[in-house]
Amino acid sequence: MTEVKINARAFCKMILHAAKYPHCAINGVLLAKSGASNKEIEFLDAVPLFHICLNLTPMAEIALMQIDELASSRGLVIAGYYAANENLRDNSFEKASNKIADKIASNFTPSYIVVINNSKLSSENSKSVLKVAQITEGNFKQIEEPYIHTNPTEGTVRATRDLLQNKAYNDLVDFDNHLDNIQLDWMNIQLNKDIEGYLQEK
Amino acid sequence: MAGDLIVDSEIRVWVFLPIVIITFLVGIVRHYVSMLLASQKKIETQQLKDSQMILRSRILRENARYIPKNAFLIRRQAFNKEEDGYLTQKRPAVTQNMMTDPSMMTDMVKGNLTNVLPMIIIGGWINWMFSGFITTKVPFPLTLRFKSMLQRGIELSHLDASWVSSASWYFLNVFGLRSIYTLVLGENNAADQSRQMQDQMSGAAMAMPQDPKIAFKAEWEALEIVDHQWALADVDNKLFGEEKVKTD
Amino acid sequence: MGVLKADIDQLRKWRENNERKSRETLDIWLDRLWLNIDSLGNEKYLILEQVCIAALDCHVLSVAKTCIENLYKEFPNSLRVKKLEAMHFEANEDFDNALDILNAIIKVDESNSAARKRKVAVFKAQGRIVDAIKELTEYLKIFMADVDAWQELSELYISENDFGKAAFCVEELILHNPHNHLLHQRYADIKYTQGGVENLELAKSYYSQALKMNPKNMRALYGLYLTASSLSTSSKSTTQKKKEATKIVEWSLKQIKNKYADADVMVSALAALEI
Amino acid sequence: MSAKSKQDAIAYSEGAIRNNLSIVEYCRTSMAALSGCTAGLLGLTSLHGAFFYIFALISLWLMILFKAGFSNWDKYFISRKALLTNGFFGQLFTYILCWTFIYGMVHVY
Repeated sequence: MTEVKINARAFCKMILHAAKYPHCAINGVLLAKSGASNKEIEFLDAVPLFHICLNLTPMAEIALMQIDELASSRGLVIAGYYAANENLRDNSFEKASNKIADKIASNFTPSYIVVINNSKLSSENSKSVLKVAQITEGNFKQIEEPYIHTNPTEGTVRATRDLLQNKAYNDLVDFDNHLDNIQLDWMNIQLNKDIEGYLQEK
Repeated sequence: MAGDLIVDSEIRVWVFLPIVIITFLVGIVRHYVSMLLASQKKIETQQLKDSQMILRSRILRENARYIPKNAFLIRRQAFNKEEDGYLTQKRPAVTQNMMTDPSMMTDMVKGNLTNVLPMIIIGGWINWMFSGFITTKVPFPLTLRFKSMLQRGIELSHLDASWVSSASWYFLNVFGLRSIYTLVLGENNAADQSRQMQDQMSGAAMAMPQDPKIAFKAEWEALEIVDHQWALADVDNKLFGEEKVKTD
Repeated sequence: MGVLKADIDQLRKWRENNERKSRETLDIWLDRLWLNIDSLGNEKYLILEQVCIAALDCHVLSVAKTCIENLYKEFPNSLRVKKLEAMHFEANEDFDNALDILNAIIKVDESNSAARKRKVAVFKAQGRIVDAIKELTEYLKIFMADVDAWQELSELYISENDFGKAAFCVEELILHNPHNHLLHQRYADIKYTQGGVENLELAKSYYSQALKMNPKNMRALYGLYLTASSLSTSSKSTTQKKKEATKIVEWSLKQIKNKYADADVMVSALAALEI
Repeated sequence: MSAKSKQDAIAYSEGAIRNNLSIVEYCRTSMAALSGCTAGLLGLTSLHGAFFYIFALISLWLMILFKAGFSNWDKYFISRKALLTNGFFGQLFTYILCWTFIYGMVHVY
C-alpha cells in the first residue's frame, strides 16, 4: 500500500476552501514533488480551483495550464485532485471525479483523488476528514486511513482548527475568485505565511 | 378680486371645504375597504399554463436573434408542430358561464359595492345637501360651452362661465384627486374610482373566459413569420473593429 | 423603541430586496426581537416567516419551530405556513414527511409554484438528481417562463454532464435576458465543453458577445483565447478559418496581458499560454 | 464605452427604467400640486397661470436632469424630450384643481 503524506499547507487549504463555500461543490488540485516514487507520495501544496460549475472545462484548462507552468518552474507536478461535493452526505469518489481528474491521471501516474468528507468536517478527528484514493485506469483504489499522514502530524490539526476559528477562509483565493478579480492571487502566498505562522505557534 | 359677484364666506366654510374633504376621505376609505374585501383569485392551472406559454413564445419571437438558428428552429417546431405543438394542440372548448360561477358573482358584487355604490350615494348626498351653491370661480376665463359642465344645478343664463357650482365642484374633485391619491396611497390604489370605472367597462371582456385558441392562433402566425437573423454572426469581427478604432 | 423600529426596517429592507443575510437576520431576532413579538405591529407575521427561513438556513431548528407554531396559531389553514413546516422537516432530514406535506399542498392548490420548487429541492438534498430533473421539467411544463427554474435545471444538467440539454436551458435564459453577459459566457462554456468544430465556432461567437457586453469579463477573454487556439489547430477547419482564429488568438493574448499589466500583477504562469 | 454606445443599441434594464419613470411621475404630481397651490396663493389668473404651469414643468425637468447629471442623463432615461412632455396633460388636471381650490379659498370670498 502506498503511503500518502499531506503537508500542512495542502491540508489547510483544502479544508479552508471547503469551509469558504459550504453551500457549493468545490475542487482543486494537489501538487507533489516531481519524480516521486511509487511507494510514497507527499502533497506539498494545494491550489483551490473552482466553486461554480465544476463540470465546465474551459476555465479548468486555463487553470491547469497556468498551474502546470508555475509548478514545473518550482520542481513540482500536479499529482492529485481534490473535491468536496455539494451534498453533505455524498462522499463517493465517482461523484467527485470529473474530467480534470481524468486529465491529471493521464499525465501523472499514479495520481490521487481526495474527497473531503463533508459530514466529518466539524469533528475533531481531522484525519478522517479526507478520503484518498489512487486512480489506476479509471478505477479508484481507496487508501486506508493508517496509510494517510499529515505532516507535521500534530501541528496540522491544531493549525487548521485555529485557522477556521479565525475565519481565515475569507482570505483564501481560488481560481474563480482570481477570474472575478485578477488582482487576487490564487497561489495564496499571504495565506501560506499565515499557515506557517500558526504551525510555529506552540 | 371677486369682481361682479360677492360670495358669502360662510359658503367657503360649510360647502366648499367640506366637499373637498369628503371626496378625499371617501377615496381613502374606499381604498381600505376594497383592500379588506379583496379576495385572492384562484388561478386555474390551465390558464396559468396558457399565459406562461404565450409569454414564452413572445419572448422567443423578440429575442430569437440572440440564439443560434438551430436552437430557434427547435423551439419553433415545439410550439408550432402540426399535430401537437404547444400552440396547435387541440383542447376541449372552454365554455364557462359567468353566472354559474359563484366566485365570479361575488367578485362582481364586491366590485360594485366599492365602486359604483359610493359614487352614487355620495354624489346624490352632496347634490342634495349642498345643492344650488356657487362655490368658487376658476381663475381663467372659459367659453359658454363649459357652463353646463361647471354649473350643474344652477340655471342662470347670464352668469359668467368660470363660476363653479357645488355639484360640479364635487365632480372636479373626484377626477382631479386621482393623482393626489397616488401620492398618498402609492400606486395601484383602489381609491381611484374613475379608473375603476374604466376597468369595469373593459373588465367584462377580460373576465370572460377568454378563448385561448384565438390568442394561440395569433401567436402561431406571428411565430411562423419570424425570420431568424443571428445577431452574433459577425460579433468577433466587430470586436476587433472596435478595438482598431480605439487604438488608432 | 427606536432600536426596535430600526431592526424592523432593516428586516423589511432585506425582505424586499430578497437578500439572504440569514445569519444577520437570526442575530437581530435573537438579540432583540423575540422578546417583543407582540410589539412588531402589522409586520409580525412577515417577520416571523422571514426569521423562520433564516433559522432553517442556519440550522437553528428550535427558533424555526417557534416561528411556525406562532404562525399556525394565527393561520391554521395557510398553505404558506404548511410549506414552512415542510421546510422544517427538510432541514431535519425527514424527507418523507416533507414530501408528504408538499404533495398535500400541491393537491389543494395545483398552481402553487413554491411547493413544487421545494419538491425539487428535497430530491436534490436526497441526491436523487434524476428525480429532481424530472420534477423540474414537469414544473417547467406549467411555468414555462420561470427564469430561475430554467437556471436551476441547467445547473442540474451540467452536474449530470448532460451538456446538450444544459445548453437548451441556457438558450432559454438568454431569450429571457439577452443582455446578460454572464449567460452568454456560460453558454459558450457549455459549447466549448461539448467540443467539435461547430460548437467551438458557437463558443467563439458567444465569448465575443460576452466580451463585447462586458470587456472586463476575464472568463470570456480566456475562453475566447482557448476556443480560438483550438480552432486554429483543429485539422477540420479551412485555412481561411485558421487564419482568422490565429488572429483572434493573438488579439486575446494581447488583451489578457494588458489586463494583467493594468492590474499591476505579473504572473509568470501566463507564459503557459504562449504556443 | 461611449464609442460603443454610439455604435450599438444600448441595453436598458426595463425594471430600472420603469422604476425611474414612476419616481419622476411622483415628483411631477407633487410639483403639479405644489405649483397649483402657489399659483392659487399668488392669485394668478388666466394666461399667467398657464405660463406658471409651463415654467414649473420646465424647472422640474431641469432639476431632474441636474440630479441625473447633464452629461449622463441617458444612463437613467431613454428620452430627454419624453421626460419633459410625458404627463403634461395628466398633471394639468391636478394643477388646475389645486389652483382653483386655493384661488377660491383665498381670493374669491
